[in-house]
Amino acid sequence: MKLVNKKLTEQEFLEQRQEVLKTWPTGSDEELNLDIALAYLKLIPEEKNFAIVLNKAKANNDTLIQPRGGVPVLSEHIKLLNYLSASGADCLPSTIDSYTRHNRYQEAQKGLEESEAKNRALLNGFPAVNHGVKGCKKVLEAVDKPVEARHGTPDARLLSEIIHAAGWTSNEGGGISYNIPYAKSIPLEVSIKNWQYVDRLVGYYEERGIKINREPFGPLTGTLVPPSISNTVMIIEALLAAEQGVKNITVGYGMGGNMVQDVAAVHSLYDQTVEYLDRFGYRDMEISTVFHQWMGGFPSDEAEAMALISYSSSVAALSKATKLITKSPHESVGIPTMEANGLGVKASKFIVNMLKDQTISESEDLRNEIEQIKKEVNCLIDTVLKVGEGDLAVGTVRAFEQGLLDIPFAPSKYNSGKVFPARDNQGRIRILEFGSLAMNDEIKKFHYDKIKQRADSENREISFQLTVDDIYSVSKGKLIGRPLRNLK
Amino acid sequence: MKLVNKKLTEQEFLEQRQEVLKTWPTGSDEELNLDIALAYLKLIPEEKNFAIVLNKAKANNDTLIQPRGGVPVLSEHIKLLNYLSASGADCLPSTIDSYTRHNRYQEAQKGLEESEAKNRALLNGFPAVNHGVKGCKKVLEAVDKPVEARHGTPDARLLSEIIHAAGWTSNEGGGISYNIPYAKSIPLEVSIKNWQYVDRLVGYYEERGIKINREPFGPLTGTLVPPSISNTVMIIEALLAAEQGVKNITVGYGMGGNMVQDVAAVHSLYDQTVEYLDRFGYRDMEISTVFHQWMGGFPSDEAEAMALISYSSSVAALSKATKLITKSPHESVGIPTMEANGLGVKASKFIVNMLKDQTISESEDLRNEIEQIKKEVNCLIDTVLKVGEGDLAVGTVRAFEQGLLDIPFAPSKYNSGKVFPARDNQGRIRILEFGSLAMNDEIKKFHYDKIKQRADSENREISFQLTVDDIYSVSKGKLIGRPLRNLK
Amino acid sequence: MKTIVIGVIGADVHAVGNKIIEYTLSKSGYNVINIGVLSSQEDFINAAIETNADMIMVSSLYGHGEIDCRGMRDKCIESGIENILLYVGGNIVVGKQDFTEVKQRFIEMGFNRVYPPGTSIDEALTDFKTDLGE
Amino acid sequence: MKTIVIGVIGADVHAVGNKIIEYTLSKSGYNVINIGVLSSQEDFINAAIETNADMIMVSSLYGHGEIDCRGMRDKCIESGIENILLYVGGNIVVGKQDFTEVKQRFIEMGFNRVYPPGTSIDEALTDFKTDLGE
Ligand code: B12
Ligand code: B12
Repeated sequence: MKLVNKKLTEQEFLEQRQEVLKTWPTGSDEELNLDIALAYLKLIPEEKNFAIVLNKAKANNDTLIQPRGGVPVLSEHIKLLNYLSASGADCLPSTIDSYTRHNRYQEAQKGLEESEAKNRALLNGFPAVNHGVKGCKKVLEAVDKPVEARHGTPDARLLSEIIHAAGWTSNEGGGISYNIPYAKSIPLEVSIKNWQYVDRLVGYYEERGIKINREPFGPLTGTLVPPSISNTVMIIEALLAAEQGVKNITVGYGMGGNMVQDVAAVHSLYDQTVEYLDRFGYRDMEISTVFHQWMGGFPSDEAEAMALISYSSSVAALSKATKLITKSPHESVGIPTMEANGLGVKASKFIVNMLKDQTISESEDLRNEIEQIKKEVNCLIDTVLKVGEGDLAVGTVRAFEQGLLDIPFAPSKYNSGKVFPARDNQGRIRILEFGSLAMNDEIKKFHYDKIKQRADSENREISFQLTVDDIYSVSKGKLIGRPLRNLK
Repeated sequence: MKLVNKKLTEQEFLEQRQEVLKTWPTGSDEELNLDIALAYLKLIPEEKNFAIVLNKAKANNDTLIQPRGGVPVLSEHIKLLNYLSASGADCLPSTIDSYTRHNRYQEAQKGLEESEAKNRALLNGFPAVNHGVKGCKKVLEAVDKPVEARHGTPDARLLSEIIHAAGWTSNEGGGISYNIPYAKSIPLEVSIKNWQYVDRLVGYYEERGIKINREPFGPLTGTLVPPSISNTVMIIEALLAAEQGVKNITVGYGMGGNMVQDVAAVHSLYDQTVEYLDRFGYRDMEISTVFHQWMGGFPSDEAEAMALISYSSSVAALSKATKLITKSPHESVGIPTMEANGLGVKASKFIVNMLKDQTISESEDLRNEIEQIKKEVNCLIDTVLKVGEGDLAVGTVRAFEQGLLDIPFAPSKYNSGKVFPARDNQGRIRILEFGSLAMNDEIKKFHYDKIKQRADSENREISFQLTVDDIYSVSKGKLIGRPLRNLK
Repeated sequence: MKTIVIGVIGADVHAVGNKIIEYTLSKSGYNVINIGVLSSQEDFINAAIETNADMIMVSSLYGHGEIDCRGMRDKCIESGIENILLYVGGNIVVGKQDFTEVKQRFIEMGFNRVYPPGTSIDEALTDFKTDLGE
Repeated sequence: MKTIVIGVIGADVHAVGNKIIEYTLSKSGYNVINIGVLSSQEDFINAAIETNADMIMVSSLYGHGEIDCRGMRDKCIESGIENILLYVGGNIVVGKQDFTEVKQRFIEMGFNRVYPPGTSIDEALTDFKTDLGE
């Protein structure tokens, strides 16, 4: 079937579904019968429904706290979630292990069994497919908050079937955001189709009165991603999801490090998502935003990591994002212990409470930055639609093919990888090397001038070395990777 | 001798000096001979001279990090300072114990001896007078950064003699700020005279080419102090110090909690200090600012405390204060261990580095808040000068007598204690009860309206309960002490 | 109406908690005699004798509580109010110490109740009710 | 010019460090063969044989390094490059574990050098120099 941005008919969906459920034994559990699943979902109380919890928070101007977290063994995973909840998490995660993300359920099974035997985690997450609907239901029933699957899976069809049937009412990801940063050789066409299916599943439930939240993954590679690039991906994924019947969407953004740029990014992300959904005729959409604490390399010192977590939270709170994804003081080293994860939650919660009634004052600088991002996003989306001859899905595939859309540092060979970012003199992320990225000359000049100003102030040429220095800088305790000789 | 704001003649100073040095045996050490002291101070390298280090930082737009810290036993104190330096402190403290602050050197001696014997600190600081010039020199010589005495001493004449002769090139305090919040029954007239002496000592050294920094204590009671009140005290103390020949002054401010108000407070503090010094004809002054991390009750949870430390640092960095005084994750419990203190330093340093090249964008809101503070400060200082019939020192005493100047929650009976603050709906500190505070009606209305708006939004009357709730709120993880029933 | 003497002992000037304690106890129906900060053992005892108080509530925040409180029970005995309830709270020692040990030290000094850092006055109210037989 | 094969093993997609390693090693005068992320043991070994490489540098960031690296030395031996230098670094196990123990596990698997989290490629350059006899 050719890729087009068009809602799958129920028949197409159900036919594909038969194939999907066959890909691993847990797919044939009777709880995956859609009527049984619907009946189960209907009984879930409001405070465990992710979409409803988000809507309330948004109405209330709250920023909800959600850590990452997932361990292979079921009982340990439940213990972890309850600990995080007690530490102050408002929404719970279940981070899925990397074998499952690549549909290597066999290896996941091996890792799970070895983890159980050795009493030591050998997987980097919770293998939800292997645990099946029954295991996932146990998780939901053991906790008092809504649960979301967080992963990075180009083909998350079976995974999504299982978690939703188990009452997990949110699913992170998207056809672009869970492919380009998370895979090497999966064609974009394939992952977009897979995620159309995932979204169609949510649409199926929505049509039957079950609210389910979907969350495109904003940070992408987590590494110096210019806001306009990630916002563009978010808006495209929101549009693709809406087409399949998704109603409740949380668009995401990974902190860049400069406060004004970060706040501007979240504001413009929200505004433009709403605007585009409206322009394309999607009505009754419920849109919220999620802010990810610093997603690049972390400092190894735990006090510094706590400081970075707190700073990230301040920016999140000032941006008025509806949800905040937290990190832990163990970030640079490895999957955090339950306790370390809890520390990140506590610090983050404290900050969003401290800043609950504060806003960053409107300023010309902020307004300009918002306008800049919007202009760039419009430029990119216009191009996508043009090369897609009106079809967003097709346009996306072609835009990536031609490097018109391009995500820095992504591993996928379907990404052209010619864009290199660098910080300007205030630490805002700008584009040093555009490759074929579809930006107009005015925008290119703006970025060039900004980076030139920084390079000049550091007495050096514009080069890839700026990018390299900026990749390391935050983990070394500086926002901008300035050469040492210029520091006193 | 009657109190007037006039430079002590050298003879007056030297005569008084004879008496001062007699008050405790260490006062007769030969190192207190002014020529010997001068010779010693001349040899101190630039990087250990507090005034020079501050000037450089200011020129460079840096925010220096300084923790608090002091333990009774000399060797332990040196160990502590070196640890703090290694953790990233740019300037070193020596916090003085409370007996010394009240000139109870006998009790300090007992506490020191018992601490040495039991190998456990029984004093809450470093008893510098008991250690004498020799001990204090050992401290300076064992470290690689400038050292300041930090205390809370209404009569710090002997203490100041000893520390400066030992090469400590900064001294915190002032006739108001180290009396009203730190004493119960010492007349303001007495403490101002004492601090004129302390300042005159610095002036004596300045005249002979030795730069010494003086730092009025901005936070006062650390508890919901409205910025205009503390800024007024800072400006008065800067003027009094300048009159005695002090040249290098760091005016201070204790964080209130609302970012915009805090940044506004530091900006207006700097502007108005410079303005008033200029207006009264003091030339060649070197003015810098110091920001104190949250000075009220801390949360007991250490992750929350680290978050508060980090948040405070963000605000400090955005305010572009020249120095930042840090707290530790043990704050709510007791004097921190060396390690806990170091964690506060590391987190703070990380944040000021992250924010080094960032500024809060100029906004109308910020400008308004700056103007508001300036207006209030002018109103207070005008009154002080009026009641003093032109003499600032006399005016200060009379203004406090009549409650025209009034510091919330201060223990001194020379403070009228009728002012009660409360937060407005954004968490900015406003004045709920003015007592006799010399503010005009326009200002009173402004504050009333702001607090009314908050009380209304919480469905309650304006009353002292707001103040009580706000005193507890930050330690409970909220900026504003809103009643629980109104939270979901 | 029961009478409680409150104050902050030694060279301690932490005034905020003291003001809040006065406010809270008064609101809760006690006759509060507040001798304020920088008070000596004698100040507390004299106030208690003068007002025929039921309880002395010592606050110590600044860390020297251990030195400042020694011998206070003995002074009460000497002054003829040997049975008065003697409570202490705040941040009564220097630094973060193991509290069971700290408590022991103060119990041995003759205090009836010893509160760890972070116990606000509200949390202790029920203890007073019980101990004062209300 | 010495040849080094680099790549990220297993189902691991962390690409940033890999790109930086390529940049740094090339700049330092090595012939770098980068097989990229999501590479199997076979991919590494084939590349090493084809290019007659002096060293294989395995990156593992995502935590499954322990499972992914098992038996790699045996495969090298089977393939006739038994003496090739085999290095591993990144975040090679799940979570914050005692590194001496972790190192032991990888040494036993036949790795010549094992780097703890946070060791950037620059810090390891001198080791390469020494081991490659430069
Ligand atoms: C950015 C990032 C991502 C991005 C990656 C984008 C991309 N495609 O590249 C995204 C968001 C997609 C991502 C995804 C995931 N990540 Co990730 N990620 C990071 C993060 C924050 C930074 C990595 C980075 O780019 N650093 C900058 C580069 C320059 O440094 P580097 O990668 O460390 O490489 C340097 C050194 O390690 C060294 N080095 C590397 N290899 C070798 C080899 C030798 C021989 C030597 C000498 C040196 C050396 O040299 C390199 C250059 O200096 C780290 C944590 C951190 N470090 O702060 C986590 C981290 C690596 N991720 C982790 C995990 C678990 C995941 C996920 C499973 C999701 C999850 N549970 O959160 C997925 C896995 C996806 C997959 N299948 O691989 C864990 C690994 C845990 C563990 N080992 O216990 C980490 C440590 C975070 C954590 N504490 O939980 N991640
Ligand atoms: C504000 C403050 C100040 C202000 C005080 C202004 C004033 N005059 O009131 C200033 C800045 C002047 C100051 C000065 C000093 N402070 Co101070 N200060 C604080 C701080 C941050 C908050 C205190 C406060 O007002 N809390 C709010 C009120 C409402 O709570 P509270 O005081 O704890 O009182 C409540 C409870 O304790 C309880 N309670 C109190 N007494 C009793 C008794 C009983 C029986 C019961 C049941 C309950 C009870 O009820 C009260 C109301 O709920 C605390 C640390 C903290 N808590 O976060 C340090 C703290 C108390 N200070 C401390 C110190 C050491 C000092 C100084 C020596 C300076 C220094 N080294 O930093 C000087 C000492 C001056 C002196 N001679 O006393 C230390 C004490 C250390 C220790 N015990 O090991 C603390 C703990 C900070 C620290 N970790 O180092 N301080």
